[in-house]
Amino acid sequence: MNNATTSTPRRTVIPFGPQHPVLPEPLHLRLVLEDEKVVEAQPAVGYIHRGIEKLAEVKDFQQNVFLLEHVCGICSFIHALAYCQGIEELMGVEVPARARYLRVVWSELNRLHSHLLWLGLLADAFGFESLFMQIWRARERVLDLEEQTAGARIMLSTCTIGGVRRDLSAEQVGQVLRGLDELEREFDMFVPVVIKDATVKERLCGVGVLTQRQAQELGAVGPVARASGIARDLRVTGYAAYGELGVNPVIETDGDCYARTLVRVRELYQSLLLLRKALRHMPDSPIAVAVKGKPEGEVVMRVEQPRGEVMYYLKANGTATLERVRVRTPTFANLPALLAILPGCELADVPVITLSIDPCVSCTER
Amino acid sequence: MGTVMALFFVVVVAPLVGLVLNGADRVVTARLQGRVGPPLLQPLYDLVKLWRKEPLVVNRVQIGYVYLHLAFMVMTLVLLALGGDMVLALFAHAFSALSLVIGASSVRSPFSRIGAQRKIMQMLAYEPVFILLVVGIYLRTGSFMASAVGRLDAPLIVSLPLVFLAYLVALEIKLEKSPFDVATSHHAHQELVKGVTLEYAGPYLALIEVAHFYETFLLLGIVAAFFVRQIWLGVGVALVVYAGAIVVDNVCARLRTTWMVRCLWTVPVMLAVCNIIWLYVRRTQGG
Amino acid sequence: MAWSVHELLGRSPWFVHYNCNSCNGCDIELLACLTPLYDVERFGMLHVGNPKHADILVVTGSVNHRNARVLQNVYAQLPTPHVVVGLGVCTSSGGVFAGSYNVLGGVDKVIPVDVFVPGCPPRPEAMMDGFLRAVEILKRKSAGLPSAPAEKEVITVAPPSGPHAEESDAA
Amino acid sequence: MIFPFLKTLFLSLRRGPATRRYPRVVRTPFPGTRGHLVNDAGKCIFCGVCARRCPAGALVVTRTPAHWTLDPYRCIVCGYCVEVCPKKSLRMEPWHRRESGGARGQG
Amino acid sequence: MLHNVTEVSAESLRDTIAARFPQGYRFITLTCVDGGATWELLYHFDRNYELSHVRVRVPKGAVVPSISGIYACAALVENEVQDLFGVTFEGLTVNYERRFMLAVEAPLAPMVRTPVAQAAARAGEMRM
Amino acid sequence: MEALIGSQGLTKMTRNELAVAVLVVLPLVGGALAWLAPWRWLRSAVVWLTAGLSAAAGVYAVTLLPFSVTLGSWHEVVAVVCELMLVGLVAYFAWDERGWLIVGLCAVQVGVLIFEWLEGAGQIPVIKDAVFCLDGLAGALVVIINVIGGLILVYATGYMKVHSCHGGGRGAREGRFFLVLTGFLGLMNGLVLANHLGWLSVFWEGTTLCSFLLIRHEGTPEARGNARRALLINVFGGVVMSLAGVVAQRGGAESLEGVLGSRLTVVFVLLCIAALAKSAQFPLQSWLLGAMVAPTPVSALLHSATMVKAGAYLVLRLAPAFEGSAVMDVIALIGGFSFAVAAALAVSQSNAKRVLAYSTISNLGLIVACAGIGTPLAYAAALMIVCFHAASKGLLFLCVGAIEQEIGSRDIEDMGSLLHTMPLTAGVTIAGMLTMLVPPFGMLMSKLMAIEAAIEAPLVVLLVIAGSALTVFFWAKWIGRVQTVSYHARYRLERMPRSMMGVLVVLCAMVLGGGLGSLAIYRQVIEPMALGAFPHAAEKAVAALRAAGQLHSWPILVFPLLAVIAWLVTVWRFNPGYVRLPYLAGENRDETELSYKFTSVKDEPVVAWATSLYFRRTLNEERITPWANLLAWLLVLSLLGVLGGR
Repeated sequence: MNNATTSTPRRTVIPFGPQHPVLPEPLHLRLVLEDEKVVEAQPAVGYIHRGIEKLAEVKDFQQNVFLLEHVCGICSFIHALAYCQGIEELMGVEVPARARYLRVVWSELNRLHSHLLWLGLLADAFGFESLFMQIWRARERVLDLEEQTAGARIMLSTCTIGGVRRDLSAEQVGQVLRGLDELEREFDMFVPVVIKDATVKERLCGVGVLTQRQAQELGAVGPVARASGIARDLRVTGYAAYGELGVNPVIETDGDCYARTLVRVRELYQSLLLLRKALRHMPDSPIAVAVKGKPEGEVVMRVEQPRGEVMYYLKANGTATLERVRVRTPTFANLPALLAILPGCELADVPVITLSIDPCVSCTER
Repeated sequence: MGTVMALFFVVVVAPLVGLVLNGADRVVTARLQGRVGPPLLQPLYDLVKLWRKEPLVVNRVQIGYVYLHLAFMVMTLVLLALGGDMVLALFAHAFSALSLVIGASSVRSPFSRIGAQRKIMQMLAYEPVFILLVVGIYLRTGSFMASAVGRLDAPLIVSLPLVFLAYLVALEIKLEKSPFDVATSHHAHQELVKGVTLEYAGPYLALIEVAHFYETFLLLGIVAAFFVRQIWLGVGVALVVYAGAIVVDNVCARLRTTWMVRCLWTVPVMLAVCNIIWLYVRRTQGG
Repeated sequence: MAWSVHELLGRSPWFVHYNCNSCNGCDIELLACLTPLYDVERFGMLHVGNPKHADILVVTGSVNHRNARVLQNVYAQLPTPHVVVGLGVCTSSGGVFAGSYNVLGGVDKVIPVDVFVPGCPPRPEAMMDGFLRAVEILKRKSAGLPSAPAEKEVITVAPPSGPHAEESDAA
Repeated sequence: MIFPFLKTLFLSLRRGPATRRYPRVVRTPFPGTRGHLVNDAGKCIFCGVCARRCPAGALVVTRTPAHWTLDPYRCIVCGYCVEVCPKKSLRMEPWHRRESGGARGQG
Repeated sequence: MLHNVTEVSAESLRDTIAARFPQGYRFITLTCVDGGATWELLYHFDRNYELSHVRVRVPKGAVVPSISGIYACAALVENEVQDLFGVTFEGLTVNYERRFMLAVEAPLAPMVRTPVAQAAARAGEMRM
Repeated sequence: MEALIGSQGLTKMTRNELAVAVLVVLPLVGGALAWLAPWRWLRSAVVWLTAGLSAAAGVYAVTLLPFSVTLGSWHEVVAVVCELMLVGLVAYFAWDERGWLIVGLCAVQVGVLIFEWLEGAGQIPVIKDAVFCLDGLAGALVVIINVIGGLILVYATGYMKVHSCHGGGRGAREGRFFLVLTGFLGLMNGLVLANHLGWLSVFWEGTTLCSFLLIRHEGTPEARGNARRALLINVFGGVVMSLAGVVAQRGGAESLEGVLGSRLTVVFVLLCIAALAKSAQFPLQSWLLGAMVAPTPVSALLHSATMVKAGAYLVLRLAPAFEGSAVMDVIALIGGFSFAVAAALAVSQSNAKRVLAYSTISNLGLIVACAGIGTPLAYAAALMIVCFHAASKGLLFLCVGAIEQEIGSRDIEDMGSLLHTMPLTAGVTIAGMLTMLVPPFGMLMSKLMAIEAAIEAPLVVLLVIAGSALTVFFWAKWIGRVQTVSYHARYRLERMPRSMMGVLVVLCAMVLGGGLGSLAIYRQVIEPMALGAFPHAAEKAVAALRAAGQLHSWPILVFPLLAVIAWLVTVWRFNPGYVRLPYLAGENRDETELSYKFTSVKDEPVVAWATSLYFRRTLNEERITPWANLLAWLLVLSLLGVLGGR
């Protein structure tokens, strides 16, 4: 008699992406829903696969700096940094101290702009348009700083093998420091909202919980892992000038979207701190050493991107071109975690949860 | 003659007022966000452009419901302007929204269909408030006719303050503002792309916009004409209410559909119910 | 009269964005155009997520095997008149990724493009220039005037004394 | 806390729009901004170093006839060519390059 | 330079990696290198910021056991390697059947530098 | 007709008696002939003829109203004998079905009947009430029963032909099916016409038996079980009704008129409980849902348009006499409760027939609620619902039947693309649903009146409002699904027996026409009836009644009409070039009849699909029903409290 209620009801199947306004990037999720509750999420990628790893085997190892910078437009500098550090380790190049500090400066500027961008997109995903505007307004200050120091807003192209390509004058350092002060004042305009607003918390707290165990087993990295209580931040290993500056990983334990937001918000302040420290204590030295010869051997280089650990595996054979360039980006590592936390949430939470791992599809697919 | 004037006003002037109000909304929103924003008459430009676009559709059925959407909306205004039955006007207003729902669910895009369902959820959330408003008016006037409101000695806001508060929340839903813009919104960035209006393009979208202008006028008109009654004061209060709605739109995240229904049914609807009970009690005691 | 209508038509260019093979650089600069510092809503521009509501299709990145069909689908759902704007060098040639096994080349291989905005990524100002150009084309198209697809001139420099002393682009 | 954003909202209302009103008001780029690549024909020796180093393959240099060709729709404005140019004939101008489009000249 | 590399055979791969899972190793990723006649698969692990690697060399065309049953997160990268190099993994928990990174129209195993005839034949088989 | 019968020497019967006899006997005879007919075509012909004649007779009878028929005292004997025979039949079937409880109830009923007989034997009533009478209310039902019922019969001939082709029934059973279905019209006519409580009880029991036999028609275990349940609940109702007869007799009344006149509250309460059982009101609703296993014409005829209305009819008939009493408030509450809860449960259903069943329960609840409110306006609203609901709901059942035969499913979610595969039925279905929902059609207007009438009873008005909102929800979902369609340049009419198609078209036209003319119907028919029922109504109540007639000011017709015209013009001038695939995030694959596919994981096509919201977790039928029943039982018990108070 009750066959209508006992038989399994038909489910809603939705293509979420690739052309979708909530993510500027083409990620396709096949969502299966029951009354707006997600029961299954399966991703399809490859909409943005450019074959960079193959291209990097064609271009010479110097050109690769610029190519690999284009793996991702958001953390462009850090990609170049990871690659350059890898080649430097292969060739045994000692990078001058000032260059190492400058690398920290640009890395942290990249991190600031990436986190702000992400915060804005998150605000947009839960429909808080004016918060998005406010955050991106602050982000423009970071972009201005990048343009002032590197000559471009997005593709800094300042990292090179053996050092950096641009130096900062004392005046520029002063400008950046002043810019950072202004930026901090801008933070006060929106950070309390992100942390305290009731509607924001309603959308973030308890949503998409990733337990510490899950995070460990699924290999989550970056803020996703740190929000689940795993202290994993590669800046601790002290590459570039981080060893001198000292970094303590920012940790939250709840593992929900709110915790991930908090981690990134706190990292904004951490970046400010690191930037000020780096700018104030920047030693005087040349900014680059000349690089002679060709790389040979294999190396794995890891650095901390805004989204987490990026891993470069480089294999060189003594010629100008490399034999293998392998890029494992943080989003690729966080995708399994995303797929684990999507089922059970509501459709309205899908954009929020998806964004909470700060997906960079462009990175993921290379 | 007065009837003709009233009809002219609600059919011709109302959408223009709604248009300017919507333009003002966009400018104010932009300013609140630290932007310059579009010109005041931007909705007009949008309309002209949409009118000239290709009328893309998925099937022929959905078109009918756009016309019904607009027709019922105008009908609501006309019924109220004629001083007609408020329950009928309420139904007409509900069916205006419902037409959109049915039209949106007649296409196969899951986004549109889910948007339609969320629209129904919205209706479940706000319709009680409107119905309670009508009940409240009946209890004050002893008649379901809108014209009876005009014969009252005191503005409704005096006897229906809690209903008015609930009405403000319902207004936020009806205007598709945050935190309740779950079915569709004037900003595209959400999980349902454009929700209900997803599969309507060009002139049909323009008609939906026009209906929205009517609705803006209607909702604020109720504030001015029913709750406040003195014309200039009413206009002032209505504008303040609208400004408030815009501000709330800008300080809230969008909330989930279920949360919306729960929220509406716990606080505003209960407030309105209290107000109604109070009126009942007063009536039975006062004779 | 006709003129003024077309003038109005250009005041509400809604755009839809599809990211083909972009590295995100162009996308985030496009989003930056919406934010307070650039605010393209001044020109009546809105970011609609839906091609059916859009007048301008903004494409970023080059085309690969998988997203070509998506791009075609999105393009097919645009109502006329519409304009396609390619942002960044990837849309016109593949940019730094040209030559890869999964990069088919510029967007114009798949759909006709009306405006190319160079840069990697183009600055928001350059994008706005591109949008204003797109609006002009939109007005022409809605008036029924023909519009040529965007050209991609190269800049050639020869020695001043040489026979081919020219600079074909006014920059 | 209810509506903590209200304060920010009214603050930004008071501060006025932050918009840079391009194209009405054009902001001067920061010095050193990489806008677009320019070759000083007088200095160029058409050696082809830039073309060989260009990561995007946007440059083509031929010795006979002596042509230096830039495809601006391929150039990623990285400035590597400027760095390697032996004669410093290449330089980056801070202004961005304009778009190309069908309505040029008529619009 | 690479330290902590354990060379294992394809047969003992699963056991080696299954032993690492309870020891708190985090699977970072899998790198495939075209070694001419062989594929070199390099599994990267991390524990307390310390890298360690497991290297397997298999002749082209051979079937590699999948570790996605041990490390669930390895499924995606194995699919990617399957797409780009044409390596066949056995026992994948989620198998995209070579439609992960690359579309139907895209070239087959584009990252392979020296296609071995055997590998090509096998690839042809799979395509059918 | 008169001349025809006159020539056969029956002139001494009056026209009125003749009309009653024809209405009651003709369908029974027709049914018997259909049963005996050896060939299907003959059977169909007999059924058609019977349907036509009884429809004509029904319309004719209404032109005679009001009238009443008195008979000699012999009729009481006949009534008791008929009743005993029917109870015997019921008991036989119950025995056959191993329904011991039913057999027990039958025994009780026999006991009650004998008690009544013995007690009544000594008394000689001074004034004989009319045995049958036809007033406005009964007239409205007679028209519905015979006209709509006749149409459903015609439809059934076509339906059963297809049904048996699908292996649904066997020839012999089909004969019996039409015997019961056709004969039912006669019993129902009798029920509506009966004034004498004994006869009322006879016909009441007769319809119960019909319903049981028809539910059991398919013979599956499920059908038998559901039939047994229906029998149990309705026999329970019958027993209560017999009890009412005893009590009425003791109070000196033996007819409905007598009960009305003497205001016997106890009888009224007992009759109301019987009516609740028949009208499937909470807590006695479960049988109607089970009854949906019967072939769809049965659902249309018995379980939505006519038989279940009998209960509501009884309440409506008696209500005016008990205006303002506490009993009425409880009745209104029970009705309102059924209205809201059934509507809520309908939301959670995806089985079309169950949705319709719940919707029927819901609307019957509204009728009962209106009867309970007991003002002229409420009474008018109830009458409106009786008329418009019968037509619309009958039509919808017929549509579902046709759809089920075509697509093999009665799940709403399977009804996408119907506009393409069976455009006529889908169009009729949509029209039918719109008439249940949208102004200016009658159902909506009656709901409006119900709300306005209930305004003085806060609890009822809340229930009515909640129910209306939920009603909108499930209809909107269904309409949306049925009209989900891809673009097709042209549509080809589906193949369907002509009888079915014809009935669908005719009934649809009636529903649309009647709906649009609801104002006229209200003014001409309903308003006088309501005034007639409440001759001493307060001035204010009459004013409200009159005001409702002015509701349809011109906008309500003009604006929807404008929209429809605009739509027709657009469709007329439609350019196929404007058709695009729906938005699927850019991954549209192709478009087939039934599904839109998008390219997904592994480049494989996946069907994009959005189910409607059912809230299966919150509005869980199995969880809610016991609680709702408990509450409803409490309400019924409070009704019985009146008995204790006496």
